[in-house]
Amino acid sequence: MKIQVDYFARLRELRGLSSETCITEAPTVGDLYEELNRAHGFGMDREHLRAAVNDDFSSWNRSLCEGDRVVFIPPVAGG
Amino acid sequence: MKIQVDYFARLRELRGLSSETCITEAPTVGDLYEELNRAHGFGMDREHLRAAVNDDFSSWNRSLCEGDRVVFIPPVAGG
Amino acid sequence: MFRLQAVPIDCAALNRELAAPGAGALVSFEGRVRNSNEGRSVDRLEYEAYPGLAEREMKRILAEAGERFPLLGLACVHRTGALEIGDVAVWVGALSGHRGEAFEACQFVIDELKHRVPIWKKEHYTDGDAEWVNCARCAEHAGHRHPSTK
Amino acid sequence: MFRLQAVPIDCAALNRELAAPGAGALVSFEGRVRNSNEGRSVDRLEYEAYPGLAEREMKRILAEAGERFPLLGLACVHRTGALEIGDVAVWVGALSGHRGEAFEACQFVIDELKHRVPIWKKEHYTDGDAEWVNCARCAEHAGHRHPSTK
Repeated sequence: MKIQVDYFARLRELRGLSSETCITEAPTVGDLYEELNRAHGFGMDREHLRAAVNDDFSSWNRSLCEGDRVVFIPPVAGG
Repeated sequence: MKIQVDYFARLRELRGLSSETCITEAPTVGDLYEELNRAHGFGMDREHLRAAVNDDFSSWNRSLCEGDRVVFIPPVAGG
Repeated sequence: MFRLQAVPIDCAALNRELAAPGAGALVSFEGRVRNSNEGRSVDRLEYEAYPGLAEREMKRILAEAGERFPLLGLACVHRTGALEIGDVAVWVGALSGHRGEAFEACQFVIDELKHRVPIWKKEHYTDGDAEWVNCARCAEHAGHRHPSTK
Repeated sequence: MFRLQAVPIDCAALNRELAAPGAGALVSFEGRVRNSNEGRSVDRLEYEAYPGLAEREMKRILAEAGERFPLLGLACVHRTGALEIGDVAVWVGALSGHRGEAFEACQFVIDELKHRVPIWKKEHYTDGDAEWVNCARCAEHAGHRHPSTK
């Protein structure tokens, strides 16, 4: 399954890129994060992040679908 | 005793002038108001007004002194 | 800083002047002339101030705000004279490190101003009538409580 | 109205655009870049947004404010990119008939924005260090709680 993952802010810097296409068998958004975290060592616990799929917030246990665009959202600091 | 009385807003319109010099024997600010109210019929009860003497708020029972500048303040509505 | 002025209030310039390197928040309030008040259609307004006491009392209000809230700047300007619908009657700006105190200080100043500062507003209605705000009711009320003195 | 923009925010124009004949109160908030944060001396900032979701979430916040408060206008603009000390990072304006609801709505929008909208701030300190705000602590915290996963 192909999933697009976009990175922002600290995760973008840690990953060293803004976007990538992942080939994954992760069944859920949370599983995908754990897979990427194991691969790249973000050092950020999931409980401090939020997930978004296709430009809206998502639960961690949402099932992934081919072509989904996923973002992991570090603690925000707008304003 | 000569007292200057300045009028603003509704009291200015009711009195028909902005300022006058009163020759009065009224011992206090409150007595002066009652005297002027009897003379001109402002129709405004003292409890809805505040008094000022020499550009600061005053109690009604303040003693008047020669040359004092007195203002009776209708309910304010700034802003 | 407080001033009364008979010319339009330049809110943009006033907001710009409130600046400090440690400031993270500017909260500003513009009180504008509404086209209606308590169900009556308003055509225009007149503001009249008692300058000596208005300035003194506003300085006290600004000083009180400065004691209550850690501010980096606080200012207020009030119009006098004839105003049209949409004109700015009063501007308040509060500058601080963090937003909470800027919101509180700005609201404190405008609330206190409305209660304490000797400025009066005469509303001219579209039906041709005109009235000093707060004052008609006060006179009625006085009459109601003490009919013998009317 | 909400927008993200990489160019300076013209607060004066935005305040002027918020107008209605029934409006008696405009409360506006400018979030500016402070020269210090949590005891560290700040040199400049960078803001980064996730535009698709930032816009969607801000529209929800503005709609929620519109349900809670009787408003005549409500708008917000947030900067992205590099900002210097004193620059406006975010502007919120709330227009209403009376001041109470304008203060509440303005504060509601900026409070919710700070908690919910995917915008991030990287502080560059005068000592040459730089950090994504909220995130260093979060990573430390995560490490502290789960040292084996570090």
